[in-house]
Amino acid sequence: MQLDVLYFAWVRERIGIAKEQVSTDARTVADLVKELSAREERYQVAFQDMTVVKVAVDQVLVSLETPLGRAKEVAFFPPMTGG
Amino acid sequence: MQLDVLYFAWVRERIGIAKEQVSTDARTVADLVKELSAREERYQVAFQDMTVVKVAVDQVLVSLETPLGRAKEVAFFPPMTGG
Amino acid sequence: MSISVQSDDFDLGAEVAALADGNGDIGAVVTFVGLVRDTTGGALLSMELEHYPGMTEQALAEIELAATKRWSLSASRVIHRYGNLKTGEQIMMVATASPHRKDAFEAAEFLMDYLKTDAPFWKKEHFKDSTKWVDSKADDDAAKDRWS
Amino acid sequence: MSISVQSDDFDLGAEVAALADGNGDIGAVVTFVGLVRDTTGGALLSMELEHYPGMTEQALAEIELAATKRWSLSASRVIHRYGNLKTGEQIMMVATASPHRKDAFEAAEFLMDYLKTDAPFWKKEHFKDSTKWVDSKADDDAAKDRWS
Repeated sequence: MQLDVLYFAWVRERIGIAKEQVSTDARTVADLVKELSAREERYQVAFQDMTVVKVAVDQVLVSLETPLGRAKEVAFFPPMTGG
Repeated sequence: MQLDVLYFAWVRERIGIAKEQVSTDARTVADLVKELSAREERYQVAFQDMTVVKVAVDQVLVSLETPLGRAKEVAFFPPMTGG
Repeated sequence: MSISVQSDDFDLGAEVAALADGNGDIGAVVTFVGLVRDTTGGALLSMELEHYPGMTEQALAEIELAATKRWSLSASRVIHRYGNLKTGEQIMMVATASPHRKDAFEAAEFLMDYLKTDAPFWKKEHFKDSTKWVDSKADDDAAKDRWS
Repeated sequence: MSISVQSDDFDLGAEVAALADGNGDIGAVVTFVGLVRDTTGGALLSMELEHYPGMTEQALAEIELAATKRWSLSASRVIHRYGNLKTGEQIMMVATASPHRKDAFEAAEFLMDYLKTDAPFWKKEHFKDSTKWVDSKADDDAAKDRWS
């Protein structure tokens, strides 16, 4: 499966890029996080405490256990601070 | 005692004037209401239901039982509808 | 803290800008604007606003002071108009500025609840061949009572 | 119902006027304006607002729709800026218009509480020789939870 993976705010800064294409067989968001973290240290640093990382699949907030299904876009970011 | 007595909104319309000078020995607001009501019917009409008439003595909201003391200005009006 | 009772209209944006100007500690401004509402669906010709000069300013100042004591407010503003207004015209505004949104929201609601019951304004609706003094609402007393 | 995500500033007075225009049934408009706040007493150079284009608009539209279902709203407006802003600049606004003030107040608070936790915006403070991502607040989750 081909995914667009997006990073925002300090997640983006730690990983060093805003967007990348990822080929993966990850079943859930948690699987994808594990896979990326195993890849390079910068991912491991960004994802070390997933209680402060939020996830959106196809622009909808989801939990780590959410299956990726036919997702096209996954985004990781800190809790929001707008307003 | 010389008092400026003011009327607002439908109290003013029923009594027919916005302001008058009243010479009175009334001890409380209630006494003044009784005195005015005895004077002419238009006062009696305006004051017939004192649960819907509010009173201010020297521009401060008070109850009917409030002594007039050294008051200079007494005002009668309906419940407020500003805002 | 600032109060105006006036017949002229006001510019909400300019009032809020003036409130926040030069105070870097303000993070939140809440405003309420009251507009002339036509509940008859088109029959209202105008709304007449009467007030009690002198007492009005004093009552508003007391309400504003009470809000300032209760919440962390950096600034506040109350403007209330009198005279003849048309449907859709601005009747009044309150604005509250605070470091935090909770204070700004609560203080604005408090100002409105007290203004409704304690500030000596009266509204009269003018129709083609009749007039009607707007009734006060039991709701308004209930809204005020929640703060005590 | 209308949403804008933009780098440009906005004119609060004009937005409120447009919201109420031509609708004689609106008696109350509540607005919230968020401003760039300098909590350091002068050291803040600028506040950078980042967002997630696409998701932002979708999230704001959902929040606005939820408010519309829950309260009697005649109109509402949400504007949120992104980019680099200076101390005192307007970051965002919500406005709610209703026949009644209670609906307008509650809906505005609801919009703000959900916007804080569900709309993908992030703030970064820039100082002379450092930067800091603004932390989210546990308070904000609590504020949102009171509506459920």
